[in-house]
Amino acid sequence: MTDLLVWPILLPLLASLLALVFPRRGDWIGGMASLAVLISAAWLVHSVWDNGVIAVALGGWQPGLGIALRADGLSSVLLLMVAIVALTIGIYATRYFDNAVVRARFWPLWLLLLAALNALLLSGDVFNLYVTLELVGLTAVALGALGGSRDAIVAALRYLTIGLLGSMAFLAGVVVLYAAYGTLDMVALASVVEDRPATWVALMLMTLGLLVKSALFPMHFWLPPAHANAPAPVSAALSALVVKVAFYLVLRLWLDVFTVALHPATAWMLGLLGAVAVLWGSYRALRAPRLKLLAAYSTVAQLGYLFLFLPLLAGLPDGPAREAAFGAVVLFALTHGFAKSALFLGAGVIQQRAGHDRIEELGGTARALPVTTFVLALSGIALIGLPPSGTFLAKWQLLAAAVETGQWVWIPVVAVGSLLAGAYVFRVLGHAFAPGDRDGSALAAGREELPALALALVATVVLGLAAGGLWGFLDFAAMSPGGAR
Amino acid sequence: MPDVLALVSIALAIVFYAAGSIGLLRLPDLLSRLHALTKADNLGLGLLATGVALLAGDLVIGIKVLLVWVLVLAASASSSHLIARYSMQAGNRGHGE
Amino acid sequence: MLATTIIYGFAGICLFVLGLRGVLLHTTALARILALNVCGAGVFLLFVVLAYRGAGMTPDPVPHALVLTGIVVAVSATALALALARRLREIDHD
Amino acid sequence: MSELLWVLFDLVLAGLTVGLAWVAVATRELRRGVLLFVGLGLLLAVIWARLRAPDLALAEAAIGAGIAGALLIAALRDEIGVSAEPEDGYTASRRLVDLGAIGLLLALSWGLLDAFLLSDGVRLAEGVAERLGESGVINPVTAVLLNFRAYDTLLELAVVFAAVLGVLSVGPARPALEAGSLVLTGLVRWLVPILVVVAGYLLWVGAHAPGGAFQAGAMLAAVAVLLRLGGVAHAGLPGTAATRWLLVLGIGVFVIVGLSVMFADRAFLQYPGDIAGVLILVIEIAATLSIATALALAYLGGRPVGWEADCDSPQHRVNRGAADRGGDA
Repeated sequence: MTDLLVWPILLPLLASLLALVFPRRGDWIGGMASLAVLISAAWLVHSVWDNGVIAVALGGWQPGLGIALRADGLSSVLLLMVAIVALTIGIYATRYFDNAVVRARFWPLWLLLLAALNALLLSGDVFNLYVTLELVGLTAVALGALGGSRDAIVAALRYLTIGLLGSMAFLAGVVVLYAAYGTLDMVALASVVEDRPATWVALMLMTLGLLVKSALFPMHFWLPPAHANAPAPVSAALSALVVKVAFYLVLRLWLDVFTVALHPATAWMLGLLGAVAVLWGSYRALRAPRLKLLAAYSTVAQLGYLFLFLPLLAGLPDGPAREAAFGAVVLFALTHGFAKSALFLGAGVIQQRAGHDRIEELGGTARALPVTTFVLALSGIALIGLPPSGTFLAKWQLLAAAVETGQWVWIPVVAVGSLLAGAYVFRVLGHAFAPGDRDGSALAAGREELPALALALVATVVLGLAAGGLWGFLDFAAMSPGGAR
Repeated sequence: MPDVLALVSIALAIVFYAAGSIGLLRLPDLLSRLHALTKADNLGLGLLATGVALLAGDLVIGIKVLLVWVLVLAASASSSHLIARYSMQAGNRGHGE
Repeated sequence: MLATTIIYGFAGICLFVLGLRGVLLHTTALARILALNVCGAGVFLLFVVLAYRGAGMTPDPVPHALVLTGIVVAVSATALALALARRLREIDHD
Repeated sequence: MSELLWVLFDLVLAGLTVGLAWVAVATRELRRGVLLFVGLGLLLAVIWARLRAPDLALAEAAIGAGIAGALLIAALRDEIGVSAEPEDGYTASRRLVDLGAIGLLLALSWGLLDAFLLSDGVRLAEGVAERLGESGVINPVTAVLLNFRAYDTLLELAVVFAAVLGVLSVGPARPALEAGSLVLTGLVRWLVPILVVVAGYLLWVGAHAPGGAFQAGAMLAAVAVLLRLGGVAHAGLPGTAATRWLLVLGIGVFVIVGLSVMFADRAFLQYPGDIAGVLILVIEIAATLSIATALALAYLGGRPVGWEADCDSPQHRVNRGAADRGGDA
């Protein structure tokens, strides 16, 4: 059963090799591999549901000397999201890249990114995390540069530099941890860390590195150009998955490994940055001239919400309220993952049909591309946080936790952020429904529009309705200090 | 006795290295700098290698060290030649750079 | 603590910080890549200092293996960054 | 040598390294920065030797200074006439960065000092020494790299693979150099076989002494660099299909070995004790070839001629020009 853990990593890795060697079979190899990853991820979720945390000591060496892979509720549910989103984006990509040569460049990198994301989510070792972070970073940069335009290359180069800087900071934190505690295994670390300077400095360096990678304000500046200039399927993955796993690591480190060093003041500071990110990102999204740029700034804002949860989690005592808040942050991350990838795919369809994605000139889109316009509307609902989307429930829990802990200051932030989100979503829809001189078939191309529609429906309807099950599932996640892991 | 020989050899190597470095810094033009550098360093490295081989007192290590020296000789001779040739092609035929 | 540990440890910290500062202050791609490599070298030096346990003891091999991994990762990232920088220059010259 | 002399030596070496790094990072002239950086790599190799890390000294000299230096120097040629931007005075943002740098310096010193005070200094060293006998090799660094933490090394190969995929997708390779002078071609002809032998030696010796796949791979890549400098356009790489196979060989063999032991009711990468040494050697040989190929392609700086000739079916070839401009509309 523990073998389950290696498949989500090895399947896409092997497929990536095959896709390079057999460049003309890329679609087939990629599709099969994505499907297999989805099955293995679902299987993994199923066995975590049955058995709780699963771990495997790679090479048979005891973790510490060797490296362990671990899956709990949090990592397996994110893994499932990655698998679903990746499969859907993959289907879309076979149509989006209409040129066989570009597709031959896309598939090996894409499958490698999938392997890297899964490896990061399952890793139980802090140095191994550094390697997976680099792997995610390099593949994401290479994919982002696939478009080949000057803007895309400039953005990719900046993304790479900043990302490497973040990894270096993370690695410096790993040095301090190893110097102090003599182990790299996360469970072993969780049981020995003490609340003292070495831990604080390590945590500061690692968090700084991850904040850069998860683009928290004011380290968000690299994100909008990188996400807006990449090809649409890549933008979708960057916004929905790549920044998300960096945030996952922040959660993991703070709530699971370094619980003893989690001081309310630090959590407040991150929450404050999150609040600024919500307001600033939403404002910039409202002012964005292009649809993909809007989506990218909206990512900055939505990541801000995730960080708002940190001071709340730090302020809540163990118990149902804390579990509810934890479930909410995961639900928020999941919903955003689906909604944002749907939005980017929709934007890609529009960009390819119209030749541009300037919001002011979207007139006629609703008539020419009704399904895509519906996708924009659905993902907009999730981004604003209207019922029945998962975001609605998550924001509800966020507000409840703010009341419970007396942290009233976040409530206006959420309110203003949601209003701004409503404004930018309706700005897009307003232009899309405006009359224009374009027309077309009701369904532009099934392989393009249906994947986006599926993602948007998951974000708005499925996650909202299935949220109850999620809360039950995350019980397995180690939420108490010291952790059940 | 070998130890004394080795130390003398290493000390001589240091003298050559120092001379080569001073030459690199003080001589007026490219060609004479190259001259100072390669001559002094090749001999210096040779003496150093001899010293190290004597200290190690092992034939196999001695042969390896000798091989290193020969490779460095080949590399430094060819690279100096390339630098000089490039500089001639670029129009420098003597003093100045 | 050994004098060697303190001396090279501080040198490692200096390299890390110098590199970091260089990345933030430079704007040319190549200069930033150089600075990143210096930054990485600093972290590697810290790892090796951790491994060193004095003249009479065998060093801890784990940090050595980690640094070997790190060196290869750094050179890979450098290669990708240089390829991107070159592409950018080509686009600008056309 | 007395204790004090060693301290003096350490101070000089560390001081030189920091000084060199300072100048390399601060200089406005890129050419100077790159050359100083290569020098820095060599100094680091000396430090690794001083701190009793001979495996790293080899790797640093071959990869950190050697291959990275070759990549940077080749990049310099692309940027002729470009200098790092002039530094315009002491602006507010500069001051902020400097302040942050000093803060980071103090914080890191504080954290590490505390860490050293807390730790007993043993860490994982004893654990490795205890289990070394079961690893199949005698060199403890190789044991960590290819057995205890083999998974890290697998992902590291994936990082190399990712970087080279990126390089290949960014653009075409640099145009080849014209054939070099007689002395250069002569030297290349002379050195190539020696380097190949050295690479084989490093690979073989890695099991019990400093060396291994990464050092050997870098050595083979150095052969490619030399060939390219000597005017050989393909730098010794075989045809497109073979090169692709070489690229994936390392990861492929690694994963296949890991999975085959897993199907024999063990954990992934849990080699049986009696054949661990052989399996490690097989993995290392494959990894060496892949690393060398990847680094050679990285040195070419992009797709070799004809790299994508077989990517599309014949009727689509007409659209080739469009492909090179990328897929984004």
